[in-house]
Amino acid sequence: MEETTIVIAGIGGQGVQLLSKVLAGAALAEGRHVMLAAEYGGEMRGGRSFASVVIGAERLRSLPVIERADIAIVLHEKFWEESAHLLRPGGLAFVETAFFDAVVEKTGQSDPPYRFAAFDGYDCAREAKSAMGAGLAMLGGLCAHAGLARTDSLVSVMTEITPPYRRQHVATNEAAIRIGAARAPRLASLESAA
Amino acid sequence: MEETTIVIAGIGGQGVQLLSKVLAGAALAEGRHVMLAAEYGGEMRGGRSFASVVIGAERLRSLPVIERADIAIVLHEKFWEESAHLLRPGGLAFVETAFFDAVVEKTGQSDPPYRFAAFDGYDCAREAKSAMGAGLAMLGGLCAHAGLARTDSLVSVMTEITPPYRRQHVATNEAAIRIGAARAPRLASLESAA
Amino acid sequence: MIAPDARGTISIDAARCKGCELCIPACPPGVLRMSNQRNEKGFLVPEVLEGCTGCTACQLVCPDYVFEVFQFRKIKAEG
Amino acid sequence: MIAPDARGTISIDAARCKGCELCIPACPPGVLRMSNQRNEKGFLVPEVLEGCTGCTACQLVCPDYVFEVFQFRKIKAEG
Amino acid sequence: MAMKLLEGSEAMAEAAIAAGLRFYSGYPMSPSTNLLEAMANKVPQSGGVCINADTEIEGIMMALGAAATGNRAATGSTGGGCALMQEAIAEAAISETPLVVFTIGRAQQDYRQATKGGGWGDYNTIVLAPKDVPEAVEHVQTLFHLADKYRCVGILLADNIIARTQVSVDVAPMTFGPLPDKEEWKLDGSSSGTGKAKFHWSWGVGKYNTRKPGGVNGHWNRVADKFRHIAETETRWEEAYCEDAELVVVAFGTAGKFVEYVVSEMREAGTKVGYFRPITLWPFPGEALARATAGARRVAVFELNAGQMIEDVTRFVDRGKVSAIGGISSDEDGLNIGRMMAAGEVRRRIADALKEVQQ
Amino acid sequence: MAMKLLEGSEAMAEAAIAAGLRFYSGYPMSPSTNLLEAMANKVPQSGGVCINADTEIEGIMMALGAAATGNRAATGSTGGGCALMQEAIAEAAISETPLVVFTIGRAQQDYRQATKGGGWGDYNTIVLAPKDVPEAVEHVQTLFHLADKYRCVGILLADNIIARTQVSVDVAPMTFGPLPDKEEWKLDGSSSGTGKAKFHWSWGVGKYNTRKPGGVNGHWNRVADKFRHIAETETRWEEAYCEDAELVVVAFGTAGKFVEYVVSEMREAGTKVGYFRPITLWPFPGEALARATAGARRVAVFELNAGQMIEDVTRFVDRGKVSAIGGISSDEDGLNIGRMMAAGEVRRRIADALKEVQQ
Amino acid sequence: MSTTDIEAPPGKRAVRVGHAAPPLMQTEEHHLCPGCGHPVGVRMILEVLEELGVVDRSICVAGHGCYATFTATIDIETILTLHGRAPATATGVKRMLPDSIVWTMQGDGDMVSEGLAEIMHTAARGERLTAILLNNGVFGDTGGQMTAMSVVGQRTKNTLEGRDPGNHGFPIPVADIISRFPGAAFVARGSVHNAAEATKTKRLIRRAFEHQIAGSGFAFVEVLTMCPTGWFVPTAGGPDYLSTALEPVYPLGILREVER
Amino acid sequence: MSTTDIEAPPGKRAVRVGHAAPPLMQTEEHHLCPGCGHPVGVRMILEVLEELGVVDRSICVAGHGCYATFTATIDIETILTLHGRAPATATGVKRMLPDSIVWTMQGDGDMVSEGLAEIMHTAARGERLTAILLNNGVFGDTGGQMTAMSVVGQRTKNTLEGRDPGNHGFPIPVADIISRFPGAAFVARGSVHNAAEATKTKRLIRRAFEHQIAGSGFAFVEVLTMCPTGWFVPTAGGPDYLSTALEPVYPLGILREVER
Ligand SMILES: Cc1ncc(C[n+]2csc(CCOP(=O)(O)OP(=O)(O)O)c2C)c(N)n1
Ligand SMILES: Cc1ncc(C[n+]2csc(CCOP(=O)(O)OP(=O)(O)O)c2C)c(N)n1
Ligand code: SF4
Ligand code: SF4
Ligand code: SF4
Ligand code: SF4
Ligand code: SF4
Ligand code: SF4
Ligand SMILES: [Mg+2]
Ligand SMILES: [Mg+2]
Repeated sequence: MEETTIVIAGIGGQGVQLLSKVLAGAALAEGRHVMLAAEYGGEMRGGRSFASVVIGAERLRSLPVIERADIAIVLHEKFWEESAHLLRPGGLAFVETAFFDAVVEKTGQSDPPYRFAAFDGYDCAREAKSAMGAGLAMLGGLCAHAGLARTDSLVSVMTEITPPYRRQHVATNEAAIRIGAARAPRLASLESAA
Repeated sequence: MEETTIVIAGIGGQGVQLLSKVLAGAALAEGRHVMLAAEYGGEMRGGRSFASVVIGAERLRSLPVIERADIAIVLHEKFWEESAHLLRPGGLAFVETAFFDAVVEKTGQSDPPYRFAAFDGYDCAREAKSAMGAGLAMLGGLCAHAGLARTDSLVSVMTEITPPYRRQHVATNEAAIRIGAARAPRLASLESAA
Repeated sequence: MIAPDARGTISIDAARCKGCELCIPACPPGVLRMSNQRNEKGFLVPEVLEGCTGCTACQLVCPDYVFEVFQFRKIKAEG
Repeated sequence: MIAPDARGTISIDAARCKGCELCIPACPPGVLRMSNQRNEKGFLVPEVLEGCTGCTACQLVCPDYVFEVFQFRKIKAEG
Repeated sequence: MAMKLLEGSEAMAEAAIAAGLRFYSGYPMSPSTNLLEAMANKVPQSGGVCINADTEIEGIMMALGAAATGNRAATGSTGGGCALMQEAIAEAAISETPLVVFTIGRAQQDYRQATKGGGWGDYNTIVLAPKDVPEAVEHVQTLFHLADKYRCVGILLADNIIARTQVSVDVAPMTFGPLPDKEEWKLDGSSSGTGKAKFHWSWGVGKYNTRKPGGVNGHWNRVADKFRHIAETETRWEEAYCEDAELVVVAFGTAGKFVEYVVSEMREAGTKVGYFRPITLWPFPGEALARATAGARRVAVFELNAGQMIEDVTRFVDRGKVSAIGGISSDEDGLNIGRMMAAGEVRRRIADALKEVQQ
Repeated sequence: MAMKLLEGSEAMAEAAIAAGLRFYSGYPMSPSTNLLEAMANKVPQSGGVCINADTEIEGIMMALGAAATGNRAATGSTGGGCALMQEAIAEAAISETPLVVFTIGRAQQDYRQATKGGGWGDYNTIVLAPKDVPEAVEHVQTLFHLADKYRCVGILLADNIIARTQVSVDVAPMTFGPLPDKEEWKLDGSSSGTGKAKFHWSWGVGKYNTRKPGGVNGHWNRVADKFRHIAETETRWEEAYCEDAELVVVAFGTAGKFVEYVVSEMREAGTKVGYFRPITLWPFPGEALARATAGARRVAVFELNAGQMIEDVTRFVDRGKVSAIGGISSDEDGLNIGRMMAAGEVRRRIADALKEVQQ
Repeated sequence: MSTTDIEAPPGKRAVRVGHAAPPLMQTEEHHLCPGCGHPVGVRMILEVLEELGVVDRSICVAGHGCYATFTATIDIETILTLHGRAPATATGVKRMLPDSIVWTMQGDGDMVSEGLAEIMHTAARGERLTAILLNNGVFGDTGGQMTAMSVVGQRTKNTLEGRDPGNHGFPIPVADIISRFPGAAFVARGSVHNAAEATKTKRLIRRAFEHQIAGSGFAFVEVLTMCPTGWFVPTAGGPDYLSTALEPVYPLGILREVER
Repeated sequence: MSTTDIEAPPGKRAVRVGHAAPPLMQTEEHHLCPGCGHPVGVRMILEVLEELGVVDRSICVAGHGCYATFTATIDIETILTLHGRAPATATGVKRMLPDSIVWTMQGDGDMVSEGLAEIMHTAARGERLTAILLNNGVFGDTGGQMTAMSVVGQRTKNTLEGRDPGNHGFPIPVADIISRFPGAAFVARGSVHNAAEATKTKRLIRRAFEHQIAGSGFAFVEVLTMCPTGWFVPTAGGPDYLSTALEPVYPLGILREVER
């Protein structure tokens, strides 16, 4: 497949929108074509937050309302069903460890058609001393694993788009991405565990 | 012809609109169907003032922009051409004496297709001591001659529609109508003179 | 015909007049009055008596731009 | 557990709270403070210490209709 | 039968009052100003309310408020003023508020505005275009009936000629069939505090306790279905001499009256010409037109604009067969109907079209 | 080539600036608010002026004033806000003021408003409906060009998806052919006192010293002729696989992109289906549509409304052959495009239409 | 919660002095932002209607803004009318039902940006309505843009550098303007940024309805409310922003009152 | 008429001190009613533009009313814009051409009925324009109906019994309102009902343009004008009606002036 589609889902406040921008921006910086569609119900905490990113080498053919995803980044068990519905057979569900069991349970099929991978974003964030870094760490890990974008690209886009009043978080966010990326090699084993 | 069409033309201030309403109202009071179309360019003195009245026994077929008139009441030589244009062959041009010559001259054809009648409305108005009564006198004369409406009907409609602040003119206006009507018999001779 | 002490005068473009009579009370020396003459449009038009000061009041208030106003000034000997 | 001289109390419907903290400075005796507990929506919710007077200030300023306020009144002997 | 000599505007105001109008609010604009004046003078006498609105938007929004209480209400203007009402007309239509709007047009350049509208969303408005004052008196009453029957907006599209011509006319109140009860939706405050307070809005979703199934899509689809039903059942038109006509002339409103007059005259002289006059401009009587013109070799549209109704005509009649024989026709004051609204002109244009057919 | 990740709204704002926009004025309304914000932030940086208008009417009237000075100017809103602009759009069109209006629609329920308008008089507006952000970037620039070329109003009809989707896009300034000089009409005060001061008005009659022949009718007829010319020369559309298609699906804007996607997929699977996407909604590419569908057994219109474009389709395609396969589709917030804008849904509806054909 | 569930000191019983949810709400839930001031204002209106005993003849006409979410939850007959036009719509209602209690609910954007003509004309007409303005100085609902009441220097999404009077002009103090209209019976401004002001504001709202009941003319109450989201401040900082940025431009108090 | 045609007393010569037709009129003819006050106001504007030497950068934006007839005869670049919207249109012009002298000409119906939002928002924005209001308290052009500035008791075609405040409310004194706007640099009211007031009014108009030249803010002059037709009084009675009916409601003078 020439175009890769990633969906990111979580609840308000987990940084879904930031993640999607960092991913799309990094791919763009590497010369890829990207498309990003965001959906979020206002600023409310706890609400659904969802984004899709399409990455390709040529002018994209994908529709702006995606029909199928190759990879789902799952930051929270809530709203997982929606991502599951989009994930293609054989696609990768990249799940925060904290919600991994719940997600697997919700999936409910004895033989789920996706590949699952757990990733401990919270642990990376703790290590990076980044309050909100769990998602970024997952992104770092995923990209290092799946080759969607280079770690340095992620870091530089994150740095660029952080607004002035959030500058203090840049360093810890960077740490989160890099720690996540560093743990990517461990991914393969986790993945097969699913 | 079942429907009779009368056009009335003059300049602003001569009472064209009053005349048309009195005529239409009187015909209505006598059970006829009527239609009245007025055109006047604002309140300006000296401007064109024009009205058409259609009278018939049944629900009218005539169009609201009349194409042909049976009778033209000509209060002023100005704008006569327009009435002339509408007057049907054999129709009656009922002209204020003061402008009779000018009107005939403007008509210019050696054998005009209309019948002409001069009527000295100004003289009647003088006799009635009515400043603005010339037109009403002509109307009185015409109706008495052509049987469009009874003199009493004209008088009562005129009385009815005179606004409160013009009440003082009712008596002299009535006199003008009645004097005009009284002179109608003389019309026949004048008419044939044309 | 012009009084030697006359201070000004006006010209009246009667054709434009609409007979509103606003100029009459506007004239400070009271030298304007309505005449018996009607113009082409059918309006009675004003006329000016002697004693105009050239003050421009009539011109200022006339909605129909009827008046032109002149003041008489001494002719100075030129260098 | 309730002090005998207590004048009032409140109930907190924590599920509705959105953690805005407007109630905290509104309480005249200062008996409200933010707890460490999050509700279902993920917001930290307030808790009440002893000393509530039942003044209704918290209820008045809370945008999310969280508080119910009670005053303690002497039970009068009836009949 | 009590005939009175009334100006068209006065006659329409009396017809509205005869139909039970309780509220009018408008803003002056020639040639609709006389209607406002007639309403201002007559409505209060009949016990209703007439407000001199300060803008067209305020005019229609007041009328909308009045109509939401279940009273018959109307506003009016001419095309320019009605342009400002487009948002409100859409709101009334989609919130199902029965409302009548008088568009006293300038020439016939308001057809597209009246029939297509410039508001947002999926809505239509019933548009009646009378040919003369007596018909306007009937249409006004019919429109109030239809507006209530369907909870929709009715537009009376008239013109300067109808508004200003004075005719002997009998404004007799008409009777219509029974109407649905307004109790369900009309506001008067009495449902407040009952747990089921009424809610009036174009999204039609109901209040928390009275949530409507299907949400906003459900409401909008119901409204759209209603308009489809009206489109099928409420078309009105007048036609004559079409069976064997080689040429059918299509015209509406006052122009339709002129065409009727001229075509009848030509028929008397043996010419194979017919006419078709849409009375409801929306719903457009397209099926009827298709039938009436099935045998004709040519269909000529006479309208006083650059070609507006003709677009609807070609939805139902093969466009190869249709030609425009009207055009823009305005006086220098922009209000009246210009040189083209004259029997002679109409006759000439129809004759030219006939020549083409006969070639 | 400099690709940036831009939200559609930002991309359109940058495209407008690339096209030389000097003035923008708008009022917030979802989903057009982001465009206003982008303009408010970017236009002043480019040396132009952006005013936060206090109403949609003020927004467009300011833009009209700016445009009358010969500068490229625009305003924008969504359907509800654009409803308020109808009088002004007509005024701009008939006074021949080049103006661009962004209608960031809700679903596709703005088709009729954009293409038919609710203003008064005989006018049209060029309406371009891009299918995605890159095309919107081109359309914006094209529209400024066409508005100047014809001295008319151009409407860019987009939607929430285009306005909010972020894509990698290169906003490259486009070059077009030469344009007529604006000297004749643009205002700057310099003709005042020359005896030939310029006069800007929709009646186009000129001042006393520069009276135009034919008066108001003359002007309006000239304008109407201009629109007839545009209708003949400026239609744009995209079609594919129509030659041998049994079914042709017609769709515009984002819906057109979905249809293109699904139809291409079906073609690859050997199904005899084609698609036709009007790019100019006005002028409607009717002749092209008639040609493209001449051989088809069925023409299905997929639009996200209760049936608006279909009325234009039936002007050019026998209505017996045309069916609607779209419908009202809205989120509960009314802004977005609802369940129907999904490849699966489109696929299902086209498949159903095909089944009918094959029966 | 029933009062009997409440543990009281010996010899005393618990008396409920305030309901959590205001009366006349079909649900207490709403989706407005944390720290939003609107719900506080709406609560007071509903309480006043109940206290005055006019609920069963009350009709609300609301404009578009975040507060409009309550049109679906207050148990009061409601028209959610077009943006800016509530005063005109309410006029039509009141003229048809002179005995009803008609009130409008608008924000600063709805009333003073889009609807300035309507509110002014309605006030000038002396329409016997009660008009409530929930003024947060911003278009909250569309995400925080400048309104005609945003104060000088205020940062919004389309005045990123702050409202610059040289470019964007000055805010319009609509209540002060209307307070000079002979058709207005009562004009006042309150705030909900603390309990004391909220208490006073409720009294102002009550007075405004009393004027409508007495038919003495147009009654108007502006209520300053917090919009932390549109002001880009933390929720707890809302009251402070209100009192330092808005209140100096919109001072609190009764601006006009005629005899009832 | 050439001055040499004028007979002068001996030793004196005639000097023209006033042209019949104002400068910058392409024709002196107009079709306004006898006794109409508008032409007097328009004359003064044109004279001021000439005196200030700004003609060749002047642009007029006019609304719809009887005065609009002059849009076709004044030799000033003109936009005849939509009813009520002149201030908004003029804003667009001025923002694109900051060095031009942009002025609006509106009547009371155009400005205060249809266009109240536009004039208020533009004034609040402090737009550097000169706005002229020709206030005759009536819709003259449509035949004499009530506007938002018709005075209490005034008889119009849709208030046949006189404007009744109980039903139709009170007039809106727009100049007084704007005079409290910080964005306004100059606000004044004059009249043309006699020569003395007309002279003063011309000075006010001049000042208003001087403020625009200085860029000090929004400049506004209301001019009371006679409409004998719409007042249903004889032409000669116009000035008297103006001074007894309108002037008490709209007192003459400077209402606001800031430093230039
Ligand atoms: C005609 C129209 N224009 C724009 C909008 C979009 N709109 C909806 S709410 C709103 C802002 C309301 O602001 P305000 O009244 O101050 O309420 P807040 O959200 O701040 O409480 C706007 C501009 C609309 N609904 N209708
Ligand atoms: C939108 C719109 N509504 C109504 C009109 C009709 N109209 C034209 S002039 C006018 C009255 C103008 O009154 P005013 O501004 O006071 O001027 P006056 O004639 O009194 O000098 C009106 C209502 C219009 N042109 N446009
Ligand atoms: S003011 Fe002018 S128009 Fe009026 S009467 Fe005097 S000269 Fe004639
Ligand atoms: S210039 Fe003065 S003095 Fe002379 S006529 Fe006119 S008003 Fe009278
Ligand atoms: S005010 Fe209400 S919502 Fe805010 S923190 Fe306190 S209890 Fe929670
Ligand atoms: S009722 Fe008063 S004292 Fe008790 S918690 Fe609330 S604010 Fe504090
Ligand atoms: S945006 Fe502002 S007004 Fe709207 S809900 Fe949030 S805080 Fe309240
Ligand atoms: S109607 Fe009034 S404003 Fe109009 S021209 Fe006549 S007098 Fe002047
Ligand atoms: Mg607000
Ligand atoms: Mg006026």
